[in-house]
Amino acid sequence: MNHWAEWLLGRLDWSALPFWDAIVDPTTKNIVNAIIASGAGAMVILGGLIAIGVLTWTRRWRWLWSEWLTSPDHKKIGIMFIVIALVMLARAVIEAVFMRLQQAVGLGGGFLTAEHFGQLFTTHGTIMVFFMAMPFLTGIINYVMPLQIGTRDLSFPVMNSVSLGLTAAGAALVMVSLILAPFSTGGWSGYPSFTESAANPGAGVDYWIWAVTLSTLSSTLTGINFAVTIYKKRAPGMSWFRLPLFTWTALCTAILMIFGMPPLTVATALLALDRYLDFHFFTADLGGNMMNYVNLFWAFGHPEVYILILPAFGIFSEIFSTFSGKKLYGYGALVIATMAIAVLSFTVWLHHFFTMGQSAHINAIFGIATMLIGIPTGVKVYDWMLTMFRGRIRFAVPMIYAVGFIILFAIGGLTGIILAVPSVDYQIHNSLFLVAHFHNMLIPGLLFGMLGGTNFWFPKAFGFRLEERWGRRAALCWIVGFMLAFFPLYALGVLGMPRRSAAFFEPAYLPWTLAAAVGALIILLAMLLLLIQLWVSIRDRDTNRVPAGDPWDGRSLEWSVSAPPPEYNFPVIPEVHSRDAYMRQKENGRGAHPRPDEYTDIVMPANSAMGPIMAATGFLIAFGLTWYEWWLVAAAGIVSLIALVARGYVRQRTRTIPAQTVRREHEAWLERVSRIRPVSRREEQTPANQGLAMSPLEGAIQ
Amino acid sequence: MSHPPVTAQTACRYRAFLAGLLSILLTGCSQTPISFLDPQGPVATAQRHQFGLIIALTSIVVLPVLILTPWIVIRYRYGAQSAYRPRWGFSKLADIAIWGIPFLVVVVLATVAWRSTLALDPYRPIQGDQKTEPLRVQVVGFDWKWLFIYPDQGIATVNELVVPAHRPLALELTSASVMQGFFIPALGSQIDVMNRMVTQLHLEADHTGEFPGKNMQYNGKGFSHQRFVTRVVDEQTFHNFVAHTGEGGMTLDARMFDRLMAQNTGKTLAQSLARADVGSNNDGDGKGRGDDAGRLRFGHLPDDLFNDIVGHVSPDWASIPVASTGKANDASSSQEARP
Amino acid sequence: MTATPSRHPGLNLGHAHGDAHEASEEFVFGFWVFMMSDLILFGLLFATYVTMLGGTAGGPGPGELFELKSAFIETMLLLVSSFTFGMASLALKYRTDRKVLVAWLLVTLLLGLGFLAHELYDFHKMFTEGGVPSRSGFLSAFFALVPLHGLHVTGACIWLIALLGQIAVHGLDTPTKTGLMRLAILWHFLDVVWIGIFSLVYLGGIV
Amino acid sequence: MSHRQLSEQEAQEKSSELRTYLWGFGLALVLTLIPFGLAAYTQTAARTLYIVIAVCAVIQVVVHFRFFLHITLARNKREDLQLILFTVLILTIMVGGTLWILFNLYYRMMPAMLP
Ligand code: HEA
Ligand code: HEA
Ligand code: CUA
Ligand SMILES: [Cu+2]
Repeated sequence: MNHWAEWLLGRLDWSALPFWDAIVDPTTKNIVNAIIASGAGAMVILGGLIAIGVLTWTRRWRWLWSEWLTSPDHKKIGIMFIVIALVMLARAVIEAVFMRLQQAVGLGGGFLTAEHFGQLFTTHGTIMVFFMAMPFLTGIINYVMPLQIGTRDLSFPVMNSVSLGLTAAGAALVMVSLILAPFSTGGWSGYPSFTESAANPGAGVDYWIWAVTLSTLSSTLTGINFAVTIYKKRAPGMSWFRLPLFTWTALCTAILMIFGMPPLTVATALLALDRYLDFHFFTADLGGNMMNYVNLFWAFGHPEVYILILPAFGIFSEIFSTFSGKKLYGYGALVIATMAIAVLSFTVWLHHFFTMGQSAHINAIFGIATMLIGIPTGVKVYDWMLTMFRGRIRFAVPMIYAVGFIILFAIGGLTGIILAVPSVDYQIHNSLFLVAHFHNMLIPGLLFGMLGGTNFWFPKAFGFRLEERWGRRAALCWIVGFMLAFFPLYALGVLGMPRRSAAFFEPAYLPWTLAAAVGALIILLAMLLLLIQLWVSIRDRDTNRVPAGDPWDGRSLEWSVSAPPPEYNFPVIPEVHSRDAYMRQKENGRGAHPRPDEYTDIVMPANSAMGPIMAATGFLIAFGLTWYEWWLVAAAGIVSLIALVARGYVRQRTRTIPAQTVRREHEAWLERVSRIRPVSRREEQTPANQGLAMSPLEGAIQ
Repeated sequence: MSHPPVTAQTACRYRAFLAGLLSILLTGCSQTPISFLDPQGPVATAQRHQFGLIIALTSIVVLPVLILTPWIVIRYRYGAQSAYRPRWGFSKLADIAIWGIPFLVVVVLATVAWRSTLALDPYRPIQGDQKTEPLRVQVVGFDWKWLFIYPDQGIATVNELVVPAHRPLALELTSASVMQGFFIPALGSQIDVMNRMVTQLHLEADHTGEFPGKNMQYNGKGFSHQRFVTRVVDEQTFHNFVAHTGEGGMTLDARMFDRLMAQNTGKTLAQSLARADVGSNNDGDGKGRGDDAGRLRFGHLPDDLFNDIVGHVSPDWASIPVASTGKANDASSSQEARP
Repeated sequence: MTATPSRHPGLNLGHAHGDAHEASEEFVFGFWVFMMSDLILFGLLFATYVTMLGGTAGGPGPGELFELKSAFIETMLLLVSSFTFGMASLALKYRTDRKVLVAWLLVTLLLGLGFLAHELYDFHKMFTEGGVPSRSGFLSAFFALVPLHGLHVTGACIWLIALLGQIAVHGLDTPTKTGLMRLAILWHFLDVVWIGIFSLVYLGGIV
Repeated sequence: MSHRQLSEQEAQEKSSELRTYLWGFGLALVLTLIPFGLAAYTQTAARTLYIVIAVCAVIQVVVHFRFFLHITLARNKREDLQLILFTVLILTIMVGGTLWILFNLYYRMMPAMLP
């Protein structure tokens, strides 16, 4: 009996329940923590149940399966990526607020146990990077990039769905760790030998390893997919130097994914070998050493932070030129700078471990290489400023994020440069100064980028604009909240407060941690305002519809199709004659929506269950490995292998949409558009804006 | 010389002002020097200087962004009557400036970084006034406390580093556990300590006083409690400290070593010693700097303990002088001098 | 002048294959990109191996464990299999019947399996001599690098079997053709990685 | 029907491609045999041997790419070459950097790991 249970459950037992500590050792602190942890676990279960309930109630299972889960459509996959990102974000944000509250009362202790705090910063960092930022940017690129280059889908649509599945599996694994605890306490960087089984025998680190591994596999596949698509599927005439800037950054991001992910795969794989098969890569004894891990991790980690920021740069480039009603300043320089950043990002990883003891020459050389990145980044910043210069700047929500970004990002860059000087880094490494630096890049950079991008492209994806006033309030709260939450951390850092501290003992820190907590609460408020914005927008969707598809007087091809776009994106693949292809089309004689001469049958990829299958088996393999349930690993492994082989035998891989249908749909839309009144930019935020822009020059000038 | 070369005079004045302002702002309410903004040694002083200098230099290219962006945004807002050039997308002059100026700034920054990094290499000995030999201390990071071995004095302490002012310090460091980061902000650089490896750190203190030290690299539950006090004293007090510890300190024998290897903070270790009636020689006031620092002092320890820890070899317990083994562990701390 | 302008880099089907030739453009390029990502992975494992050379921890080192002759035989097996896969590619490109193609593929498969068997036998011998990964950092690095290559070869063999099955079921249609193109690249690539292993690990270890 | 009807041109191409494979096989064989022979059967000095091994390995890699994988310098499609060269660049940075950093670290803090 017992034997069977062991075989079945591996090392999973009662102690995995989040409230177990409080039962074994009911101190006040343990009870408080158990309540918090169980509450979180209960939320996950509740959320799952509600989702299942709603689906069953509304009889949407079949719809979910055939319209979404098995769909190879890049637009739907993009949206699903973003949904994952938002769900995970909700958790990571709550964790962030808990950490700030803990440190606000952390003088001498606080209310969280050290163990719990360790799990908080680890899951927060891991989720934010791998399960919030990566899916978010992957989702946006997925949605927008094919539309921008004038194609109907990615090169490998089913692989795209598998990427989604792997990310979903990793995210699910992290969520399950709330119910069957604990997660790792080793930070998002997971340094051994702390994460070796000698110091951390439990399941926590294994959760982390497999969640991260699933995410890296997903990102590698995504990178390949994006790169091949941009190389091979551009519309006729879309030469390299006509690509919209966002697509350029997507390409560089893809390249960074392809070459930046392997070091992490190696690092986590070797760590897993150490933990599971008693290898000795990073252990202290028998010839191992953990410096190898540190080196490998950051050989990934640094390119990773540029994976996170480059798409945001691309989004801001589109926003600046669109809302300044002006051509992008220095297109060529922006492209070169993007590529320079991508290549340079492979040459600086050592700056994350200046204090490990290598020679001063090595430190200095990597420090200087790091500073070099400041040059192309600076060029970008100034190019954006010059794009606004002599423009007509409209303060739509995306633009507020963009302006907030440019100022705050410059400050974060400055602190990055400070960290890049090794002799100064010896003082502030691993302090809250570092934490302030990277949040200063990640929130105004990445997160504002994603938020700006969402406000920008939302009408394209869903057919109606997001509400403006609540959006503005949210954006302002974001900017203020960010400054209040993170600028104090710079001060705490130079005062020597270590990162990852559950408690501190310097009264001098207290005012700053209190201020930061207030900031975090304002951010929470901003988050609330975002939800209100979303709700109000959905409520008023009928007044804010933009069926003609071009609410902002856009410049690139995605604005030339209806909102939301048809599943085949373009009834006829457009021909491109210049940069800012759609703007050119609008300025030229043939008008914004020329009637195509002829329609042809369109071949689209057919649905495939590979994505969900890989998601399920990936999750089960990872779960089994985490808890030592070997039968589960073997079973799920065999199923996924069979699925892969079987997929090779499938021949029904495409589906044809007859020219007739395409014609009917497109002509109906053109008909509808012809009845819409074009608006000038003054009316941009009014219900009059139905997505048809007045001829550019008239419309932009008042 | 331990100060890195000073560059422009103006930048220097600027950073003095800036650093002064920052230190008042940041450390105003704390008497103990907890940060390099209130430096107590040449390394930290140089770092404060460099900190200001880097900010000043980088501001040359960052301030324009902070100032010009709001100006552009207001001036060219929709509805203002300023010039509108929708097709303007390139200017040679502007491009030269936005590539050139940052490039020049980076060249200067790189020079500064190169020189300061070589000057402040933690492995590089500090030349004090030539007469004094550096004081050698061997540091071992345990979960979650620090052991300081004075190889030339034959004594050791836990969570308390006592050093004379104006004498260079040569630290050799290792970890008996996972990776940790050894750091005394007021004196200078931090350095990682790792199992089976020996890193080096050179510091010097200019003033007497008590400065907090800490671990910067997360290593589990006790992480934020892994703190120690650096007591910088005058030469005479240091001699007394050495003498008293040598006589009255406890013995670091195999049992004690096991206690050190176990996962506990200095405080719980000291408490458990008191409970076990081994006797701790914690200072009378117990609370060093507002909390139980968990300090211990050892007068007797095996030879070459540090290298045995590094090499994962069992220490040579037999080398501890036999006479003192028995009695030392219950010797109370009362006789110990507190400078 | 190259006779048939290739649609995509490297190995090519040629225009005569129409559809398959077109379709392979994206497939083959995509697979190249994947191979390059994989190459980085191997490169890092090579680097790790070199940095772990000093970590024998008193256990057996390269000189005591490696057998040059046996590694040489494995090298030959792989090299010949690369050649036979080349012949298969030619048959695919220029012939319409499947017999020759399938024959070459079968020979290749046998060589691949022979390589694997030999490698496993080698590992077994190392194990009996105390060369187990848990013995030292050096052996860990060895057993991460070389078996990973072996795993790739295993994967390639499985894929080859699956493709033979596809040929049997569906004949030489576009998906099987593009599949064979990609497998060819993988196969040659694995041989390239093995050159590194043979030179660095075996030859370099014994010197 | 064993052969597809090959045009004159195709037939030529075929035999030239066959020659390519044969050349590649022959060269690879020689480049394997040289270092193996030297290492297994002679007493060549270690230093020379390392150099020979390294040189032969690099040439053989190029041979495989050229003769088996058909990577050429032809002008028409260069994505493959660009891709491979970029990979080599990144590999050099990562592998070179790793070796440099780690051996420096060993030298400074754990000399036992130096070979
Ligand atoms: C993308 C990355 C990211 C983001 C966004 C954040 C956001 C935040 N982080 Fe995080 N953080 C990390 C990455 C990130 N962090 C990493 C990598 C670590 C290191 C972990 C480690 O030590 O290993 C860390 C560590 C870390 C710590 C630990 C510090 C320490 O070591 O002592 C703290 C403490 O307070 C903290 C706080 C916060 C706060 C308050 C926010 C808040 O700003 C969060 C607020 C966010 C929101 C409120 C979301 C906004 C909402 C949307 C975008 C969705 C809306 C969209 C639509 C409606 C369409 N972070
Ligand atoms: C989106 C994410 C992102 C971005 C874009 C950056 C950008 C930069 N980062 Fe940051 N960084 C992180 C995320 C990011 N970083 C994270 C997550 C960590 C910590 C991980 C961890 O430990 O958990 C980190 C850590 C980190 C360190 C390690 C510190 C330590 O551990 O002690 C260093 C050190 O050099 C550094 C430097 C830089 C520099 C120089 C840039 C540059 O790219 C900045 C360039 C930008 C500018 C300079 C501003 C704009 C330019 C101008 C206005 C004009 C031109 C300016 C000059 C010529 C100077 N970062
Ligand atoms: Cu890590 Cu030495
Ligand atoms: Cu970095």
